[in-house]
Amino acid sequence: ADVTIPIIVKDTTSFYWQIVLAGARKAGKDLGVKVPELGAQAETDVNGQISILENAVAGNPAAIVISPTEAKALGKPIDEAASKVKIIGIDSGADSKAFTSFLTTDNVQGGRVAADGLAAAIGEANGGKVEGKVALITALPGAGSLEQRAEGFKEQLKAKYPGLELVADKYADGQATTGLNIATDLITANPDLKGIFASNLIMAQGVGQAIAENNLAGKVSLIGFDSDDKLIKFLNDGVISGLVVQDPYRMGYDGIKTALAASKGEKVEANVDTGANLVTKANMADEKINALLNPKLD
Amino acid sequence: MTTSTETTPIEKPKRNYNILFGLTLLALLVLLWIALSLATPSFASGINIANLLRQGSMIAILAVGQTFVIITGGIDLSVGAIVGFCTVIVAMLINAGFPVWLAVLATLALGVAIGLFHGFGIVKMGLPPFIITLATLTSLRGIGLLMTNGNSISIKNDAFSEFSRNSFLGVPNLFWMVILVAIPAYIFLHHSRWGRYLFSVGSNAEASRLSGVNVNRTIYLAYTLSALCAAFVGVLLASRIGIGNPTQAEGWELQAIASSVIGGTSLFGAIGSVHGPLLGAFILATINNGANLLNVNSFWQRIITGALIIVIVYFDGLRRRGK
Amino acid sequence: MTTSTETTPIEKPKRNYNILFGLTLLALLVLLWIALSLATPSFASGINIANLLRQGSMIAILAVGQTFVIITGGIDLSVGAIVGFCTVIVAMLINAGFPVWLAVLATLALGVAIGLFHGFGIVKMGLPPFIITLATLTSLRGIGLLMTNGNSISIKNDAFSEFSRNSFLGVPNLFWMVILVAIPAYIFLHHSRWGRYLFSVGSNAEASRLSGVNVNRTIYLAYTLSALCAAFVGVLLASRIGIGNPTQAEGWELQAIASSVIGGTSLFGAIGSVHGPLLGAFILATINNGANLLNVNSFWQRIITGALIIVIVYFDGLRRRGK
Amino acid sequence: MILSTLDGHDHPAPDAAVPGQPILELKGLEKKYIGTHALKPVDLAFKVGEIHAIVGENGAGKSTLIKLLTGVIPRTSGEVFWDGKPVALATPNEAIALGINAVHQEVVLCRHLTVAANMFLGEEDTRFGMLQGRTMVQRAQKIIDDLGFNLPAHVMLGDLTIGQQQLIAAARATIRGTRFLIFDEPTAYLTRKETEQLFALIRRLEAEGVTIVYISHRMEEVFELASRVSVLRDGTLVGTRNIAETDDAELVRMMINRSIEQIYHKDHFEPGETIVGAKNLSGKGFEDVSLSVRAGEIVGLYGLIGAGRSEFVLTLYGREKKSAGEIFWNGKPANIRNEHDAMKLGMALAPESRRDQGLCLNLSVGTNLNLPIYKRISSKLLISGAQEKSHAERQIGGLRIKTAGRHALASSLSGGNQQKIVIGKWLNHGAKLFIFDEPTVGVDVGTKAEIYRLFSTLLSKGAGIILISSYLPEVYELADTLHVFRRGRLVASHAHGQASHEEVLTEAIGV
Ligand SMILES: Nc1ncnc2c1ncn2[C@@H]1O[C@H](COP(=O)(O)OP(=O)(O)OP(=O)(O)O)[C@@H](O)[C@H]1O
Ligand SMILES: Nc1ncnc2c1ncn2[C@@H]1O[C@H](COP(=O)(O)OP(=O)(O)OP(=O)(O)O)[C@@H](O)[C@H]1O
Ligand SMILES: [Mg+2]
Ligand SMILES: [Mg+2]
Repeated sequence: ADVTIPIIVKDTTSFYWQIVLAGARKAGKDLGVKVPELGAQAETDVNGQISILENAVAGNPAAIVISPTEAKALGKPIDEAASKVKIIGIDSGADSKAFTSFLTTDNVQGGRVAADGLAAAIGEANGGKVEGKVALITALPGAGSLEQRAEGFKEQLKAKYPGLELVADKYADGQATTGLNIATDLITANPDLKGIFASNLIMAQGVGQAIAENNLAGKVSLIGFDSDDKLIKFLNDGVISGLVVQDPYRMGYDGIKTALAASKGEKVEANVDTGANLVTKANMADEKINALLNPKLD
Repeated sequence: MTTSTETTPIEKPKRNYNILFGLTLLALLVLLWIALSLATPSFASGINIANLLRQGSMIAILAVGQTFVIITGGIDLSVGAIVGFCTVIVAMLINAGFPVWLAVLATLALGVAIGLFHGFGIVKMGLPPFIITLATLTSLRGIGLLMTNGNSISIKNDAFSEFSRNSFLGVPNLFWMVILVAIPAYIFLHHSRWGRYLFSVGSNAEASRLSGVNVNRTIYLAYTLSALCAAFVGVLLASRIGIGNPTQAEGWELQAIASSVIGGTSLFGAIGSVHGPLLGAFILATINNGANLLNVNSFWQRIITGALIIVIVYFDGLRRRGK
Repeated sequence: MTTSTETTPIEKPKRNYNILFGLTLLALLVLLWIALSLATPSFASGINIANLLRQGSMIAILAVGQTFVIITGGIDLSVGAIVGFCTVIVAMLINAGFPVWLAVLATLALGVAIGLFHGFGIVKMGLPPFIITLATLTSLRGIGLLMTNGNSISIKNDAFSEFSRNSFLGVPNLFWMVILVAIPAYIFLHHSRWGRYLFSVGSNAEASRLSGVNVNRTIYLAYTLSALCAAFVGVLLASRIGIGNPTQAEGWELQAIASSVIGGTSLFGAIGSVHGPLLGAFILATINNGANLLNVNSFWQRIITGALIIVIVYFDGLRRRGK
Repeated sequence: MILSTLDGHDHPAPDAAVPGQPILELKGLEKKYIGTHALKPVDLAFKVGEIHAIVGENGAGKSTLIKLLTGVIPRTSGEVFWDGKPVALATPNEAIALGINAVHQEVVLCRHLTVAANMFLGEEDTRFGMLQGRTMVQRAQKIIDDLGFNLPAHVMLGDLTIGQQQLIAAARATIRGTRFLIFDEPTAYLTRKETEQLFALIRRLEAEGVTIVYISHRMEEVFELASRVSVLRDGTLVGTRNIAETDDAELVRMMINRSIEQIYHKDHFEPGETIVGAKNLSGKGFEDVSLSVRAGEIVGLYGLIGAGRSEFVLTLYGREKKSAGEIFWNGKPANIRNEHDAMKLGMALAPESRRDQGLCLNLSVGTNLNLPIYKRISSKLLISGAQEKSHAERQIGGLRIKTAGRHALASSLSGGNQQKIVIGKWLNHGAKLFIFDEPTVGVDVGTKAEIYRLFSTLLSKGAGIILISSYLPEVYELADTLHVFRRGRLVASHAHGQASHEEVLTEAIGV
């Protein structure tokens, strides 16, 4: 293929972004486009992503699909890149008006959905009473999307669930084990803890393990973000009450598709919302949800 | 002119000194525990003590392995990466249907192979330990990611995952594993000749060599033991979090080194023990556990950890110099 | 009194040797560049060379500062954290309306203060460099997070952000900054008495003390310079990413140390140069840049980086021993 | 020539202090280490322009005294007067500023710096703040040449042998505008020729009115140089004598509180089978050396610094690779690939540099003494604590190693006592062939005599000994066969007492 459209994600080592890349890869195959898969080594590595963007521009591609790690920081570099090639944004925004098109999951909305899910789960476990102590565990500080999820979650708690008291707002260091340890200690310190929101995949795995370890399934409700085998198993076992699931595969696929169209000068939609859905044991068999939970990777 | 040799007060023998030093770090740890018990009722609960033991276990084992390497004057930056990588290997093997014991043995064997590779790089290729283990760190994470494609591998064997959750005689299995490592490690380091050789190589490799110590073999040994400990921790971590994921245990090498140094190991080699790193690891675990129980803001928690490390090592140094 | 002591075969003076060594790492770098130019047309393009220079710059400056510390036999693990912290400080100061020059100066002064603190910890409190700088690493990240509450601070001064993007005489400003640091650093290390004292303290602190060298002041100096370089990189990074964020530059300390060691610095002290770490940093940057351009899978990229580090340091060692 | 102007620095010339007046006075000077009372209150006065020798057993406190006078360590109590005024001497800088300099017992220089950089360390030449590297090398070279030390100034110090490093240390101390210069066993690693050069240097300094303190275990040096001599025993000043009013025997008696009738003790044994033979052996630093050692004999190797003796024995011992020739063990060709092979055959090597090759300084005395025999005193897995203790204590007692105990760190011992560990560990091990490379460096007379007696014991048990020494009387008196090395070649061999000192020296220098 002569046409090259690189896709730059936030963190190649995370499963979520691998699904995005899988979608992009599929689109590349379907459309006959060469899709270099690039990305920083960690979601906090802003400088690394800027370098990768610079390198990608140097390769004279037809267009670039990017998911900015940091809205403010990537603004200028994207403006600059956009003066040479068309830029399509996915997942998260940047302080730049130069995006030709923008396919987003609204992470703030995702946080709200999580709050709703947690409230529902606590209500169900306590005979309808939506009250008690809840906690938020964020994988690591300084990652834009995680901050947005936290923001939406806290906003929604305040606005809609005055009975839920946020007793702890903790940051881990990106390690499942740390999430596990924090959750264990929170449960020890607050024996009446009702719910936890673990705002990304790896934290949900760690916190899920803590709940399983202490046999608290049903007593402490857990809402996670994103999904993989392990979390689906937790969902089935009742350890996790719900998962907020985005559509990363579609983001990757449509990102490339839109970029190709834009590079040919076709008119593309400026803003697309790919949505955030709450998956529970009840709806996980739905066809649409099932497709989200089990994206066709190759 | 008949003054005979006046008997000078005999200096405390070095060994006792070492144990005393261990004891006083222990005193510090106990002090921390007492303070925390007073500050928060949940600290002294049985369940929390069990959690604490579990939380410190893995770094403690890594720190013991790391100490062997540091005593020879080297450093092993790869242990975190080995842990992550080994969670993947053991998870894949178990999911592929191998019996757990075989999967574990194979993973440990892989750890030995990595350690031997480090020894080879240092002894035969003449690379600085920092460089060869940094290279392994980078590469192993890459290989693990390649094997899993960034995904976590969910381990489909509940018995395996249960192990790290359970206790035996009221003590968490994970802590039993620390004992399982620490006792042979103690005997090895302080009561076997290979232990002596680790110290002598770290103190003066040339003198050891001329005294018939096989310096190369000693270096192989140190790195192999460190990697073996890391592989073992990899197995334990896989059991604890129930997944294989190559990006786990990031930065644990620094925690292990820090535990070791807090426990009195000298980064210039030839000074170190087994109990020191264990205490170091549990001091760090206690700080984190206590901060969580007290619901200290996560950011403050970092600041306090840094400050406490300085204070602990400072007072420890004072006491040692004072003697 | 005529000849008595037999003259030993006179060895090549160390200085020439050093320059030659520098040259050959340079040859390696050039070789990498030629290979990449042949492999991908975009490598040799002006825009890519500019990118490459920009990408290697910050680690290069950190590596130079780190080298001063390593030459004294120490280590500075805090540089990454200082970088992150200083992005926050400079961003806050600029946003608070201070003129850029003042904000930058104040940030640099903060770097000096952190370095002095390290010196104080090592000299006065007797802490191992590893411990005091690890503690600062942890605490500084915490303080930065506390100040920003985990958010990024957007810098509201376009001129400041532009600086790192612009070029002067066709060379990116960031690379000019490397030159701005490297030339005084070179003169300082190789042609001033303080540079000489860094080496002498790293080689034999006791002998230096007996010769009247102020060992304590030398140690203060080394850590201050390292922290100053880190603060300067913090300013540059803030300009490059346009935000202040305390979690940035994570792991850069290891990259800086690796660059320094690849450039021939010995972690046991007393051996090192200024050009070595610069070459080391740009070799690492080239590997990453090339892998991106060649569209190497990012996992493979890690594996290759690890392998190349081994190969480069191995051949470099061979050549040096061969001499 | 006035040395203080030799380097072009404008150091204050020694002011016209009256010769014979005290320049440095100690009143009740005392030093306690934890567990060791190294120096008990000492009163002593050094006079302007004298050469004052200090002698005493290993561990008597000589180096401690020197370290106190040069500000290296703080004193426990007492006072020091310089030119009649009390001085604190708290830092090396203070001592240097007064004009007090020392050549310390262990060569304390920076191995990673050049000879020139070491000579000017702390007093670099700068112009506009820039180091004048080339000038310093030239100046250093000139100083070295003037002193007659034929050494290059631009090489790394670590590339020189210890003896050569010692010369550099001496040269360095003399250029610092000094008024009071202390030599702590400067000749330990020097051959007779270099010793003469050093003595010439010392006499020149004396003529300039510099006060010299000279520490040595070699009595004839004391009598050759000094005008007065003080004796230390167990940290106590036993007495001070004018050199004209005392003799060898009295000093030795004062030092060790008993007399020795004979230092060079030698029993003759009927040589047995040849243990080891080198045939046309070549390697790094030596060429085409053939010699053999039989059971019951001492083979001495004499030569100047850098003659290749150490390299030769290191090659025999498998530490260095041979480039040509053959080694025979018990008459059969032996393939010695490393030190371990050599040890297994039955060789033992006590190397020349205790700091670099001989000791693990930050490990305990006991560990150092047992290092070669851990295999033997371990059961399958564990070290036998009882044997570890008994072996260590046997050597500590037998060699009279002055230490707080076997758990004390080797670094806390005095120089001579450290040397005893290097020898002691091979006595524990036992062997057929003992190679001693400069075994009595820094060892006091009493212990020297004991070490020589020990040689006899080893020989009587059927062992052979290779003895390398740069101290001619020692090899001359003890060796059954004396081989002379020059520039890496074996140039002459003599049976015991066959050639005179002068002949041997001439062969070694090769004029
Ligand atoms: N740092 C130290 N800590 C404890 N004891 C020490 C230390 N340094 C020296 N000593 C002890 O002080 C005593 C005097 O040592 P010193 O080095 O002055 O002896 P010396 O007379 O120079 O002997 P030698 O002839 O062997 O050099 C010895 O018993 C020695 O073990
Ligand atoms: N590290 C080194 N680098 C270069 N040359 C060396 C080194 N060590 C020794 N030599 C040289 O090898 C030769 C033999 O030295 P060796 O030490 O064997 O002599 P020696 O007769 O034992 O003298 P010494 O009395 O100094 O021990 C000398 O020319 C010496 O300068
Ligand atoms: Mg002495
Ligand atoms: Mg020699």
